[in-house]
Amino acid sequence: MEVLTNLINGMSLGSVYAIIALGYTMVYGIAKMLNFAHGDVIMVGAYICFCAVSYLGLPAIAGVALSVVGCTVLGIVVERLAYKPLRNAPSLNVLITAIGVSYFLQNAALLIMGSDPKSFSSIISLPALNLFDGALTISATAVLTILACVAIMVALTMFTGKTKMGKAMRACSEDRDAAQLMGINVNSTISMVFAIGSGLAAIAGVLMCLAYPTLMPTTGSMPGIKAFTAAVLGGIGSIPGAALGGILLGVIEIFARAYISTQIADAVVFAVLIVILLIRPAGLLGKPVNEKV
Amino acid sequence: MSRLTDFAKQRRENTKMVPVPSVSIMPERDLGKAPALECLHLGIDFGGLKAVDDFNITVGRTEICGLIGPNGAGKTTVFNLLTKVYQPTRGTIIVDGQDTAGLDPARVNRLGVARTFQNIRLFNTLTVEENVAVGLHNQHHCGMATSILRLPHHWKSEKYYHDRALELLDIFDMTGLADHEAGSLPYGAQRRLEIVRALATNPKLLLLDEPAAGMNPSETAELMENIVKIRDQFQIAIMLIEHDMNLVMNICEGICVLNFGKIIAKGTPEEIQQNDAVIEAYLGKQNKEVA
Amino acid sequence: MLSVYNINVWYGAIHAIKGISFDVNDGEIVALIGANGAGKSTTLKTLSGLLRSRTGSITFMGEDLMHMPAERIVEHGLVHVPEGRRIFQQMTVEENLDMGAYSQPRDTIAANLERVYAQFPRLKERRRQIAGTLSGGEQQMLAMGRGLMANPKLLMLDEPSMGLAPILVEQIFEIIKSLHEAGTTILLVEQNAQMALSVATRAYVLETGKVTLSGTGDELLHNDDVRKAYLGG
Amino acid sequence: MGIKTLKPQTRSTIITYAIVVGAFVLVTILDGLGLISHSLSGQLVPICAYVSLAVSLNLVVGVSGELSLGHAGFMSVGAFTGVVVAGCMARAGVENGILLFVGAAVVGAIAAGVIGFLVGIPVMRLRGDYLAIVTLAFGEIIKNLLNIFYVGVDDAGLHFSLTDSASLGMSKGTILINGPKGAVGIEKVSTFFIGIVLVLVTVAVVLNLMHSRDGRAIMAVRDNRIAAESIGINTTKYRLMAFTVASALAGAAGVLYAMNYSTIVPSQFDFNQSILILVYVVLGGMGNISGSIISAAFLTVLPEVLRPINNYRMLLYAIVLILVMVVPHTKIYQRIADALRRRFRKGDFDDAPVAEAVAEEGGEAHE
Amino acid sequence: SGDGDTASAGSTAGTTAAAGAFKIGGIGPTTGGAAIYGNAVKNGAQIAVDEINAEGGDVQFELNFQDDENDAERSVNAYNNLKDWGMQILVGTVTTTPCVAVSAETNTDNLFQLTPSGSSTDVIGGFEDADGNISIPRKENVFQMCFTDPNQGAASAQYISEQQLGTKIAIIYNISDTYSTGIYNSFKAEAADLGLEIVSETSFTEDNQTDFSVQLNDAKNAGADLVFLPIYYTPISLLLTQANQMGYAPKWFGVDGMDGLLTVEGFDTSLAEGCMLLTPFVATAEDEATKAFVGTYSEKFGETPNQFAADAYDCVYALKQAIETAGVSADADFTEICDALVETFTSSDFAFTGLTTAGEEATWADTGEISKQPMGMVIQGGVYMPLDA
Ligand SMILES: Nc1ncnc2c1ncn2[C@@H]1O[C@H](COP(=O)(O)OP(=O)(O)OP(=O)(O)O)[C@@H](O)[C@H]1O
Ligand SMILES: Nc1ncnc2c1ncn2[C@@H]1O[C@H](COP(=O)(O)OP(=O)(O)OP(=O)(O)O)[C@@H](O)[C@H]1O
Ligand SMILES: [Mg+2]
Ligand SMILES: [Mg+2]
Repeated sequence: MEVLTNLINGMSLGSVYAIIALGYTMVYGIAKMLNFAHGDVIMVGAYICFCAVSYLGLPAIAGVALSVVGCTVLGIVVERLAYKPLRNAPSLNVLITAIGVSYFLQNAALLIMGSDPKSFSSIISLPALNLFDGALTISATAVLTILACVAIMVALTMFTGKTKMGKAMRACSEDRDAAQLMGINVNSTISMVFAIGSGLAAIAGVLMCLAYPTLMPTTGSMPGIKAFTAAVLGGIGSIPGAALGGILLGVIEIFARAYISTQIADAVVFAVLIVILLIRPAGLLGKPVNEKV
Repeated sequence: MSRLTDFAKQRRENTKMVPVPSVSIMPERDLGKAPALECLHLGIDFGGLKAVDDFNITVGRTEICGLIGPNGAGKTTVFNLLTKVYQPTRGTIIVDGQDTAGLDPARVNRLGVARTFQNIRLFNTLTVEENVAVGLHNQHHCGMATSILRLPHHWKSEKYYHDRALELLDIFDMTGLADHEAGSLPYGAQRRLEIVRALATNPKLLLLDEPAAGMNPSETAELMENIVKIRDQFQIAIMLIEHDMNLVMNICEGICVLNFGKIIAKGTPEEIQQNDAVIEAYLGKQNKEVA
Repeated sequence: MLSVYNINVWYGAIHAIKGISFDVNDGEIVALIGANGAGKSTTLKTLSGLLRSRTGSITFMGEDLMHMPAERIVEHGLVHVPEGRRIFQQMTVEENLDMGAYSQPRDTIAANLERVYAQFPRLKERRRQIAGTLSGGEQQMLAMGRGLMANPKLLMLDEPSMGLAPILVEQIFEIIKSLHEAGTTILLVEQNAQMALSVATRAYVLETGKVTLSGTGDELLHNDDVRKAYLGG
Repeated sequence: MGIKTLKPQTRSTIITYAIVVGAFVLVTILDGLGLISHSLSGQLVPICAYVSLAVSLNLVVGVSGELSLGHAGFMSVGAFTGVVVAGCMARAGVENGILLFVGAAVVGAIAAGVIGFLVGIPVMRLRGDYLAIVTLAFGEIIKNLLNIFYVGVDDAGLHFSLTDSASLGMSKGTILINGPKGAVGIEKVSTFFIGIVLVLVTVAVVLNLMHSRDGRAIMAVRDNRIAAESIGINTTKYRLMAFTVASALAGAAGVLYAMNYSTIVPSQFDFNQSILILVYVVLGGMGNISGSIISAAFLTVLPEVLRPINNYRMLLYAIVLILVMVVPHTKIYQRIADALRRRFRKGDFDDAPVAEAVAEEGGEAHE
Repeated sequence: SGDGDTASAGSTAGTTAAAGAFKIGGIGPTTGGAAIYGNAVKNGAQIAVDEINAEGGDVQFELNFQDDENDAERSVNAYNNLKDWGMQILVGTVTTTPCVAVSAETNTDNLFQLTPSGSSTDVIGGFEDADGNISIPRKENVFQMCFTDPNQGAASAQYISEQQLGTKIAIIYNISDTYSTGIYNSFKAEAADLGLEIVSETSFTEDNQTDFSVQLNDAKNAGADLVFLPIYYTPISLLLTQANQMGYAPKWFGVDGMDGLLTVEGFDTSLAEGCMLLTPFVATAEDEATKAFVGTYSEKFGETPNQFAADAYDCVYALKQAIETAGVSADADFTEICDALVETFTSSDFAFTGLTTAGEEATWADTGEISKQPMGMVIQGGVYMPLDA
């Protein structure tokens, strides 16, 4: 039973990572950039939802919707201002810019919202599921997060694999000039990627704060890094990989804490990651790119 | 495509009797020395696709051997197998008498196999001279500590690399470009530099993957002369892939034709030009008249 | 159909195209020939909107292309098959062809696909293969097939015969001829001057960013300077 | 005559050394004149440490072309080892600051180098972002393990523990590393002079390595791994070499940093610290050593310069960071730069080799 | 790079003081993850300075508070910056690790330092453990307004033991935080002496302070009836929510870091019902001084002050009192001021009563530690109530 409890807790934590990782992978896979500001977009999303519900008195659903819209717009704006000029720059320059954006969002949030933590706990509260006479409790947020994670993963896979827009995104990710020659508007396609990624970030932010209801300007940064790790673990660029990597990372983290040591749990998690990558150098579901010689 | 040029005829008369084992199925073993390359039943699969299958060839120590075939026949794949970019699924590769099983690309190079690439792969941010100096890497050693401390041996090595690199560049009249960034060279010069770099590793077998691609006729003619010159001067075996029949027919002693991963013909240029299967699969009707 | 007047293109500080002007009339095959680095590819990239000219004008069927984004130019029927294939390596052959038809109405795609497969049976065999693992020649076929998927009015081919087996070079030129007969106007850039000039209605010779000679295909084929420089004597 | 006629490589080497020595001379003179504020003089040593870190990371990121996100981990290995060494030496009666530093720095560098080598063996089996994440992971593991690492010294010698300071089993000793509380009571021996010397050593090691047989091999592997293999270069060996040397240099820089403050804690050598160093490298330019030096110094001083605007300074820092990255790639900037270049170097143009323009595109062509 | 040495930093001082005011520097995180503590200290100190200046007595202050982002290196930078400004006394730094670094600097310079909240023994130095090991010698110029960590840990254990609050105790602490591990260590040692049974010890780090399910499960499965939380209130707010979700309701016992829990916006305070903590200050206390302070603070800054603000407020008043006792003047050199203040603070007849001294007189030992009584508080009906009442 304890194992089961830990498993469920791990999956719930992992689904949060997974949703964030899905956004990461999406942006990475297509725009070929590590958007280190992704975690901070999550934070912004959570703040928007928080403000909408507790200051404007909107219902929770409206708060979520507003936060998705807000983040989508933010994603597009940031992309236009900070990343678009760097289309032809080396990828590390873009990485550093993303870090700059991350600092910017954190500090802007600090100035606007203050440094004191906000708690989500009274924003939305759902009853928990009790199984086996209370021996196993599954919180509703856990169920919600896991379901959302799976739904988003499936939707994204379908989108990039089957739709015209999705294929166009993949084309842009490979060769922007050639994509243009096909009649694809590269700029709007990449904006679209950021819009989707940021919209996902908003959902991730709200779900994360539901499960772990403390919100501060720095709330997004550590989950952001963990999610990046998860995306790589699953094979960066791979959508099912991100979901799998996220959930696995969450489970490993919880199990490492429960059965090894709370003191070096992080070290264990990262060690597992390294071992997995050594066995599968392109991540769990990543395709090893066979360069044609 | 023109007939054998005078240049080629004249050259054949001048260079006396280069053994041409690649033409016959059985390798010539009576030379006292092992051939430069011997492949036995070489093959590789990609998924279900037998990209190369039952590939047998022997290349003499100073032979120029052509490898031709339609696009996708597996020519580049053969080179990748010989240099261990891909590990063969089956078969044996013997370089200069030594089995290369289990070796990695770097080791194979040290055994004496050097190559150029179909899509040029230079060290773009290094200068031309540095590109060649890197090729000389295993010809002269100098430890890390020696370099960092700038001990006398370091300077001696640097002088060696410099002198030798210029010597090699001189083959293609490229000494003047020594300080240019390799990536900024014109296309033809990049192709030539790739050859020089490969030569710098002191190979016994040089593999050239479409060396004349993207060159105009006069550049190609010059290249032909140079390939022969390299063979004569360095006394090495050269195996080349090329779609320019003018080049192939004029400088190769033996030619091997590949289709769907299998050898469909081997022979001298004259034989190949007459071979119906080759005309059917590769040369096309028009080129038949050429021969 | 296409008229180019006095275009100048820079790469950073490098002046790659120095005032080129030429025309392509409806139903022609126009060849641009010239040595490596003469600026042939740069010219095509400028026409398709990947690069911008600082001066002059480009008009295609009455439309001004100077300021039109690349993706719109394709919609107008000016299709560029770039040098070096530039296929989508990670996508399958068929997905690549789909992408070629990105700007086309949905209902025409299936028919187009059949047409392309008929022209390149090898592509049909490999329709599910990841394009990056095709051989050089197969990739070139795919690139051309992809271009054809866009229903071009004017098809710009940048060195389509590069790296192809002789039999395929023949085939490619057959295809070019048959496309031409079917009414597609073609702007052909080639190193293989012999072949190019023999199919071309008219041709221009480029040298270091300038047009140095022009004439009908036959004229140039028999021009001494051209013979010396581009046909190997 | 003079500098313009030298090979570009030699010229940039001379300029690099000149920057470091010039900065030292300038600061020393200004200090003599009493023109250096406490604020600036307090930053001199950290600047030197960051410069060394940036230069050493450039060896990995710029020269060998691998993205490493765990440089702070090696810095911390060096720092904590150095603290222990210095603590032991001090207890053994060594008082000379320079001697303490040299002892600590050498051992710290060796320790970091060894760890770098061990970490590098698995890391070098990976590529690109997978490699990056594994370096990040190692950085975090190192930080995590240091959190449960206790070291003390008493008359009986060194004591280690992985549980708490009480289980060190010492009496009347000094606790050198106290788990999450880190090392406190570090002998503050770092000076600007020592810092400059370390920078010079770091720069010399990196530049000498770059411009040697091994360095060329490292850069060749970066430019084209497959081609490098085809000419007989053991790519793993050279990537590992760059990684190990950089780790060792980071270790030495860590010692310099640690011995400038009386305390260091494991948690400060985190991912953000690694990123900060990476920012210096990227801003300064890949493989550009003098660039790393200048950008590390500039970005270290910047937050202090922005101090008067108080709570807005980190916001402004972020904006500056974005702008420095973005502006050079905007059309307007490039137009202006082109125009300026044309004005000042008339004639160079039409026949100039294509080098420049291709170099601008170099990033794209990467692998 | 030679300029920038002017004292431009002074522009941030919010006070217009008469010439001859003491220049007090403050350092703490006003940006970054720990900004809440730094801002509290900054505001608390500012109120005190304003009050004192408004009173117009002999002792006037000028306050310049600098940000350190809770980073030791930045903190030392801030310190140097304040030196350029002409700082004579330092109130700070707020967080522990930077405080250890800066106290080494003030010690070298001999500048008087009184920290409102740098609670580690490494701040003041000279602390010997049971075996006589030390990690840093005593820094004579450094004094604390808050309890030291060992002090709090031991006091908590004693309190739990005396009041028999729990028989099986679980501890959840932050292993990457000096403050938390400091309290944890001494609590554990003291608990062992007192015979308290500790059934579960688990930790977390700064990097994974989101999910506490494992720690809570461990405590729950071990049958702990009291969970000791030597951590700050932000993770506590999360932890309580998660415990509630899993239906685990032991007694919670915190330390002064728990103060602030009730002010977390959006936090369901009913979750905190019954939480106990030892703290020197609660904003809901009924005494005049606290009421006045809380009133001014909320009026000025729109929020309820926490113990950091109160400690800072006390720091300034303690300094005022000590300056008056020592009789130093504002034009004295900072080392002179330091010597005089050290003597005053350590003299046996110097005692200070403030917001955080539980209405009694607090004194300072030679070690720099303050001796004052913590108050036991319990959260009832959304407010703090004295525990023993
Ligand atoms: N890594 C790989 N994975 C799957 N298939 C591959 C791979 N590399 C090559 N192939 C396939 O193997 C066959 C041979 O390819 P190869 O590149 O050797 O052809 P080639 O003879 O060099 O052709 P070309 O003259 O066009 O360069 C092709 O069908 C190609 O698609
Ligand atoms: N991306 C680029 N950056 C800088 N210079 C370039 C770039 N691309 C081409 N050039 C330069 O512009 C000039 C014209 O190049 P272009 O590619 O148009 O020639 P080309 O005639 O197509 O040659 P090829 O036969 O090799 O394809 C050359 O000098 C080339 O070096
Ligand atoms: Mg090939
Ligand atoms: Mg071209």
